[in-house]
Amino acid sequence: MDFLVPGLRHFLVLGSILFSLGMYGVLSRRNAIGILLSIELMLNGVNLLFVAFARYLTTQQELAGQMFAIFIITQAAAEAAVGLAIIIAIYRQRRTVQVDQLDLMKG
Amino acid sequence: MLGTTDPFQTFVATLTFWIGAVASIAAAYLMVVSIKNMIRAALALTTVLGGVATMYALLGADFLAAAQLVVYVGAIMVLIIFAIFMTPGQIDVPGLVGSRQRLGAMLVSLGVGVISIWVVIREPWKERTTLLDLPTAESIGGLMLTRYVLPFEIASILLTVALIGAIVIAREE
Amino acid sequence: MQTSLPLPNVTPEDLLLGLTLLAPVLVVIATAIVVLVIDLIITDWLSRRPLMWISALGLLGALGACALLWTGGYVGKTAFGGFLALDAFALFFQALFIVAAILVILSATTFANREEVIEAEFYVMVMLSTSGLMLMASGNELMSIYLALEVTSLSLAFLAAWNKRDAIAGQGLKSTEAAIKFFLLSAMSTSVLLYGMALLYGITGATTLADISRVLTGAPSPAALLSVTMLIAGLGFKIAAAPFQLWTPDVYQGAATPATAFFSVGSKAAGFAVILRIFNGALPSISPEWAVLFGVLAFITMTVGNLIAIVQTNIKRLMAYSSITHVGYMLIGLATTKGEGSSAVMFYLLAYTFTNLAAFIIITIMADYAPDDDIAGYTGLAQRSPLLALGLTVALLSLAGIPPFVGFFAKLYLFLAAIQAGSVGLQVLVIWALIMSAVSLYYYGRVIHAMWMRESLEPAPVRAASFSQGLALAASLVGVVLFGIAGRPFLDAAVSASTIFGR
Amino acid sequence: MIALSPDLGRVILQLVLWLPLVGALVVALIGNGRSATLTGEAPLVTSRAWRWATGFAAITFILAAWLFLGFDTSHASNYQFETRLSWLPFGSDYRIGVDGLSMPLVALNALLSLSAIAGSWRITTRQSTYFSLFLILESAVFGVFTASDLFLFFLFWELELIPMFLIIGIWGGARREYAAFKFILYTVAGSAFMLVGIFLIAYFGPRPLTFGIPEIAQFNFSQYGTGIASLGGLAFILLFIGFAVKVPVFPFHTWLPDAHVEAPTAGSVMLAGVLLKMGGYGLLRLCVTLLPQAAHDWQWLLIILAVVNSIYGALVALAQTDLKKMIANSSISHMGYVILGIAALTQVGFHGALLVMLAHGLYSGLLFSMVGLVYDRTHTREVSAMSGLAARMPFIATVFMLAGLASLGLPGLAGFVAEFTTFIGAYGVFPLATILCVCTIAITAGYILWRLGAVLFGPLSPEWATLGDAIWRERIAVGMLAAATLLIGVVPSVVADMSAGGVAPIANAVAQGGQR
Amino acid sequence: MVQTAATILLLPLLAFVLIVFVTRKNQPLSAWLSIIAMGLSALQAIFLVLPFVMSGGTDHYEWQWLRLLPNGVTQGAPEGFLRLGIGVDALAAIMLVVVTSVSFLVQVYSRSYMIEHGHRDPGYSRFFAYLSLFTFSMLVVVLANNLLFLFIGWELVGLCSYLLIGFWFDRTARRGVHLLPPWVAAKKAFLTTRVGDVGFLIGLIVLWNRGGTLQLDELFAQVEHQTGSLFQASLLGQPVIFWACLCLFAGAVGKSGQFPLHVWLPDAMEGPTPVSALIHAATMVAAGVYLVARTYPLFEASHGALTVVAVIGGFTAIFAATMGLASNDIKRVLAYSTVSQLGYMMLALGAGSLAAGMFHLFTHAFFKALLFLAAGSVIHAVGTNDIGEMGGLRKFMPRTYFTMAIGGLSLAGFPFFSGFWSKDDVLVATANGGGPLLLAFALITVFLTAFYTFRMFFLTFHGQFRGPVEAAIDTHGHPAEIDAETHSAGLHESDFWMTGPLIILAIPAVVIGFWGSPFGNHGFQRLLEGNAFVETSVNLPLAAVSSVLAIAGIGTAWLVYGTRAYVSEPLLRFGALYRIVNRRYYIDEFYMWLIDKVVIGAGYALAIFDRQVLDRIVNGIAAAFAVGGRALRTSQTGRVQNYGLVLFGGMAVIAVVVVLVPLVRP
Repeated sequence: MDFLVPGLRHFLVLGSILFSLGMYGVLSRRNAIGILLSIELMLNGVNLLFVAFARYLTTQQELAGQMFAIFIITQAAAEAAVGLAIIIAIYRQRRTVQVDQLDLMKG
Repeated sequence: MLGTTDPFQTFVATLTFWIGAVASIAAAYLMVVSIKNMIRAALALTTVLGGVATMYALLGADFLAAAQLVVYVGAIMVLIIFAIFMTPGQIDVPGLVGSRQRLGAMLVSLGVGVISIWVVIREPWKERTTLLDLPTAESIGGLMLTRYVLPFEIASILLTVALIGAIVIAREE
Repeated sequence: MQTSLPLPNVTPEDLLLGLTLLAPVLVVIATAIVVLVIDLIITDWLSRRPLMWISALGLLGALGACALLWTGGYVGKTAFGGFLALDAFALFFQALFIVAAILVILSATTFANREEVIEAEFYVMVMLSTSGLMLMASGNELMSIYLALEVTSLSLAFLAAWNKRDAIAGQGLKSTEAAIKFFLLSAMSTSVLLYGMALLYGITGATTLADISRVLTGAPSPAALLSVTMLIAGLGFKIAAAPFQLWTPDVYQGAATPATAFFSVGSKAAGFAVILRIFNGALPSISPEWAVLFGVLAFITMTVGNLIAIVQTNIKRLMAYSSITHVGYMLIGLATTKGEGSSAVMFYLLAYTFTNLAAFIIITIMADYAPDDDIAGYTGLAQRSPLLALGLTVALLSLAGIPPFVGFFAKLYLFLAAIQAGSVGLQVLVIWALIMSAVSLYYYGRVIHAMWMRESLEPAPVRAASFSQGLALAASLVGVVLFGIAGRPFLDAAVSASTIFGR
Repeated sequence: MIALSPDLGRVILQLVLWLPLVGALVVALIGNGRSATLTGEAPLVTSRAWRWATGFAAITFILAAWLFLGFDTSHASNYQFETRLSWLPFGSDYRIGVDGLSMPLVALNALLSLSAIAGSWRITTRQSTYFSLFLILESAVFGVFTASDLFLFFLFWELELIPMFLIIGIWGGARREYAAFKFILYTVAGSAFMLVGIFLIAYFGPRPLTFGIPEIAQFNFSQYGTGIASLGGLAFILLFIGFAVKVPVFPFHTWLPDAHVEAPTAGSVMLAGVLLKMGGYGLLRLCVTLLPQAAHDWQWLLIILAVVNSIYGALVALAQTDLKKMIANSSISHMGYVILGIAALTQVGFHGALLVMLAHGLYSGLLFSMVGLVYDRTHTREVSAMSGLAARMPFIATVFMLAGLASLGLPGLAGFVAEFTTFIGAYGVFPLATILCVCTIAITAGYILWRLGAVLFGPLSPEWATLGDAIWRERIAVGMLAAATLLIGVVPSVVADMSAGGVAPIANAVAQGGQR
Repeated sequence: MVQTAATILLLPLLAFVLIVFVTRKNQPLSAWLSIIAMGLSALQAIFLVLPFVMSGGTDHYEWQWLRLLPNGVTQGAPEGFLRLGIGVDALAAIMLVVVTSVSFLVQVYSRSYMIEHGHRDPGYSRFFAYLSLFTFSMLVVVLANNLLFLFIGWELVGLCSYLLIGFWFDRTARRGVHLLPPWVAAKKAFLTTRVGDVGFLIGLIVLWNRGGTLQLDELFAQVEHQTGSLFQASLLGQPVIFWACLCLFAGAVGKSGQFPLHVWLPDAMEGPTPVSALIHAATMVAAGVYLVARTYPLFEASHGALTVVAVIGGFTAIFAATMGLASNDIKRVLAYSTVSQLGYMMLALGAGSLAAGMFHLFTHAFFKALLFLAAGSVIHAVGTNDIGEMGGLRKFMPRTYFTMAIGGLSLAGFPFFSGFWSKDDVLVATANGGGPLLLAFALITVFLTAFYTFRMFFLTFHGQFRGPVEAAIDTHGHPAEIDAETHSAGLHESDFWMTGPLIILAIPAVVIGFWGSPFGNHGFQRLLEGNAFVETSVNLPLAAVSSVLAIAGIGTAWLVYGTRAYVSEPLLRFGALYRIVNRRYYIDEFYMWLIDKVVIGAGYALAIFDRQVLDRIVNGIAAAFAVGGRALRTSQTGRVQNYGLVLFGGMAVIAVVVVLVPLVRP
């Protein structure tokens, strides 16, 4: 039962799964906010990778992974703010936030 | 290998991991695949975020776990839920795109998932022999102002940009 | 159990050095804040006109700071524990970004005047974006690069959203659509980039590029290859390399023209700066692999860009596809993996920046005369305004690589570098690129054709909206002509800048 | 023939090269100088732009003539009046000079440009743009002929495209836009290959990296192997494609009839008279000089294309009823002789090829000018629409016939001198191919006399009974070309003394290349 | 002496240049300029050059014309220069005399001929300019001691022929079957000879490459020593010299109207009659013969070539004579006779006698010029060429009648006229070196010549005037004045300027033959061949046979045409045979078919190929790019998630390939 004991690869796999699920969400959700949510999911998957690496790896710079994760969270917040602002602006103009309806420009 | 040799601690940690992992994956799956309602999707994401925070805790990143809960769940998710409420009529619309796009999305994400999982499992990571185990908050604070002062400063610019940008874009004319 | 990690010993001198090296960035940011504050104080928008000049002066100051750093012996110094590198490479790009920003700000007057809304944010955002671009160029560490990149992305998303003319004119809501497209795709690409960085960190345990390259030797592991792929995907989005380029036409079309101009030069150049630095600085041991990848991407990119450009009728979309094509050419330079290739790409970016800005400034001017930026609106421009027609012709010819303009020289340096790499694949790629250049002459020629070979429908002459716009246009056109014929100092600069990669 | 100190010559050469460009700027700035609303009968007034442009072209011509006369024919194989400035990194310098190969072509360009510009006084729309473009074109062509650096050569080569593109596209005939695009895309596609060839040559050439033609000419590329699949063979064919489009060589010629037919008269003159020569010049100067071994390896292709070109062009010309189309196709045929002379890879063959280029430059320019003069009056180029024009326009008919006779190789005119030299040079190497090419002169005589006769002779139809002959400006413009055609035909030594020396190093290189 | 020759050469050129650039507007002055220049040339030729060569002198001068190799280079070409040169020897001197004197007389004649009803032709000056240019060119041919220079002159005379045949370029075709407008006839003449000239040019190219020079004396020196690849190398079993001579002969065939390139000469009669006399009878057409004579040592060096010359000449002689039977155009009859007589000359040369060929050329030049000028006088008076519409002119034009009779007798070979002696020489030469078949051809031709000449003569001058009054229009289309008394158009003798040359020419037509006759001690032949001349005994039987045949021919003509009114053509009773001959054996039709359907057809086919196939391929390539663009454009759907899919998908594909497939490092 040793393989059940969580090690580095467990976290990595979990992070990757979250990342791919997020990717699926990004590609399949129609609602722009839903896409934003999915992106957060992807970022969390990546964060998990960073933190897991920070714990398990041989390195001169301990905690670099955690620092990275912190900055990613920061960026996620900023991104969410700008993203939501754009979504709200779109909603004001078009009364929709479904991205597949936003195809004025193509070709 | 969890940095402890105590069987009970190991058991608890293992159990926590699996519960957290399964919950996260399940919530994430539900969020991206089956939940139509945006509020519920947001709540599902919150669940995932909680699960990830648990993982952080398991990985000894206590500060990060806290930050995850405070910043993500406390701030970002609230922001998102506000946004959802500010777009009435868009909460319950059919959640997913057309079937061809969905099929493509499935294939692509499956492909990326498989290849990345395959890679992370096969890769001979240079794992350390003894795990670092310390309260991170203090170190992080110190590092933030020493070694990582440049990213820290850039992050401040980033937040400034986000601030101005969000205000100007979202402002009613 | 340790209680805490030993913190690195950071002396005030270190910090001071770091701030010195950051001086150009700091000047830019300071100017942005000053402009923002002035804007908040002034309520009457008419008197905001000096804001443009303040911004331009501030940016000029930053340029001066660059020059001081250059002459002051700071070149090659690093600070913040190696996170920040102020080498010739960084200075080259910083100066380029500042000049581009100045030109964009000077040329944006029409646009800003017509908005009759807050204009300061535009300048502020351009400057903040510029600071992000500059940090991208000098960042020597993954976190800094990533965050700087995000600064740029968010401010560009803002700039894309900025065009409110469409909404006012009731023509549609292109700018917000452009913004959301750019924003979402940018976020997607960022997450991919981050995954790649995470893997890189996992393999090497380091985030500074120097450390990474030190650890990463020998044949790459699967994770390293996956990491490279994801970095290429993430950064390929920034530079609009196929198949990550699809956002470009829509965003170019939807955004306000000055913003598009900034998009087309700033984000692209910074993307290349980052690619050059990461791949040459951190991943030289994987260069055989990524060289092939860049070569393949180059082929796809220039082909796709060129072919779709043939059938465009909107000049901004045309320019978007043209920019994709040029990325394809530049990727050939990356695929050489040689110093010559890098310097050629840098010079190409210089050429491309000036040329594209010249074109976009004229497109900005023409926005009043050509409805929806349709090429048909340029019909007979040579009679309505010979100088503008000449300027656009020069710019387009430079883009097409016709002498004696800078685009010709840039292309030749680039292709020469590729030939010098001595690989048959690259030589074939160069032939294809040259054929593609010939094809590109068709769609650039169509604009020239409309301007010169057709009678104008409207006799009214076309003028630049303001002095500053004319100044910006003149400056960029002078660059287009001079950098080609007398481009040697700049090429030398690029060559010396690329020596930091040690190959 | 007259003493010219090297320093003065250097200055004059630079003036010749850049004065037209300065002129272009001036003409662009001074504007049209008269309203473009003249209608009805051909206006007899000239525009300010015309006067200034003609002045600049004339001064350039005088300077070029001075240079031509001051050229030391006893050292024609060396670059003279050379200027060299350090210019670009990696071995590309600003190097301008003339030798016996380029000097006649420089003079040709000066003459034809003057004639074309002076003959364009009827242009009524956007004169200043028109004349500026012609002057830019003149400078660019000078550059091609005088650059002794591959990079500089290529720069001027490309520079010439845009003026011609605009000239065809703005002042051309009904399908001008199609023709203009075809012209430029075809040429640029060809030069794409050429550029790769140049790069290969430079890259595998001497170290340190240099683009200087004399330096590379010293380099032995056969050390990388011989045969068409070797480096030299590859570079040769890449360069050849670029030049073949320009010459043009079958099957890359299809742009030419369109471009010639649609271009305005002066554009056709420059196109046929000078621009095609750039292709032949490039073949001599680059392909053969730099890659003599590869020239041997590709000789079979050259000779096949030469024969195909001359026969194909002549037969197609036979079927044309539009005068310009006929002359355009006859150009294809005559450029086949150029290829024939080059393919022989002998001193006399090269010499002949160069002379054919010069002669064809003169008489094809003249032919197009004459078609233009006729067209100005009748507004048609269709042979069947015209008849008996000689009765109304004896001068035009005379000069037209003179040009046609030169084209069909009548002794006493430039064409014969050139063709004969080519044929005797090529026969020793390729007897059968030469004989086939000689046979085309009968076909040439056929279509020239047939079509020209139909236009000029026969009863005058009443429709054309009021047309006038050429006026003095036109007479001078075409008279210069006619005089030059006659002069070279009677006293070929005016050019042959220098051109014989000019091609000698090439023949030398080939002779050595063959032994390598 | 070469200076004198150069003066003779340049005087006409000077006249040409002066007329073109100075006196063009002054018609009489132009004419006088030309005539005086010509007269001076003729005088010098006769009184300076001829005595010089008769005393055995030769002279020459060469100059470097076209540099092939730069100074100091010796490799790469047989010689560093292409040289040109003139030389004076007996052969040249004889031709010089012929050309200058006939040219002078023709110009004098033209002075009036080109005046119609008191109006000078609008192209009067041009006409004299052309004549001067022609004379200059012809003199180049004559004086050249170098094949290249000879070729230059050769082509220039072709040009002048073109210009002069098409002199009345604005005229349409005369009434009649298969008659061409002058400019078309001129074109036909030029192009037909051009075909031969291609051969000539190839010959030059071969000689230069194999013999290393085009200088005649140097080539002859090679003949003497049989050195060089001209003789050593061979092609298809023959030495190169044989092929080179054949090529040269091709030029001669074209220029001298020999079969199969004879078709242009009858049509060349569309030009003014003085032109026909000068160019298409006396001088230019003889240039082919002269060329063979000039290069005779080369021909001699390859016997095969001489045989070809003889066969072609003999066949042409009889072939053209038959065509002369069936023509009703006074000038065409003469033209056929010219072709036929040129065939004689070729036959003589081919049979091995240079002197006989040149002698016949010499006498022929005078009597044929006379005949043409006389015919011109008739045409000038009657306004038509059709002998069917003439008749009875003897009464109105006595001087013309008389001189033409002399010319006719000379042509027919009536005993003791000039033509008799030279024709006899030809027959002797044929008998000696040509074989029985060619001799038979030659003898039959004697009869035919006499017959058609006097058929033409009787129809023109005897019987009643048959021309309809309203048809009697002059060459400019003005109706002629009607003479009520004679019911014929204003027929009258030509003026002194025209009849004078006739009379002058009649003298040599009678007597010049004695120079080469046994009575003249074969002076002509001795002059030409020098010491090589071998006195042959007079072949009396042959002379008798040919005299009988000539007289029989004249007599038959008298019986058929002189004794009864000409209502319909008596020869029509030969039916199909007559028609075939009348239509010139359908050779013109065959050539037209060849050119129209084969050559021009190929041109059209290639032109269609060019536009419809090649050009379409090119445009198709261009279109393919646009099609590709349109196809790829559909990827740009405008939906952000499609873009995302491509982004991630592209990445996934790359990732899978890169990670799983060892691309670079196997």
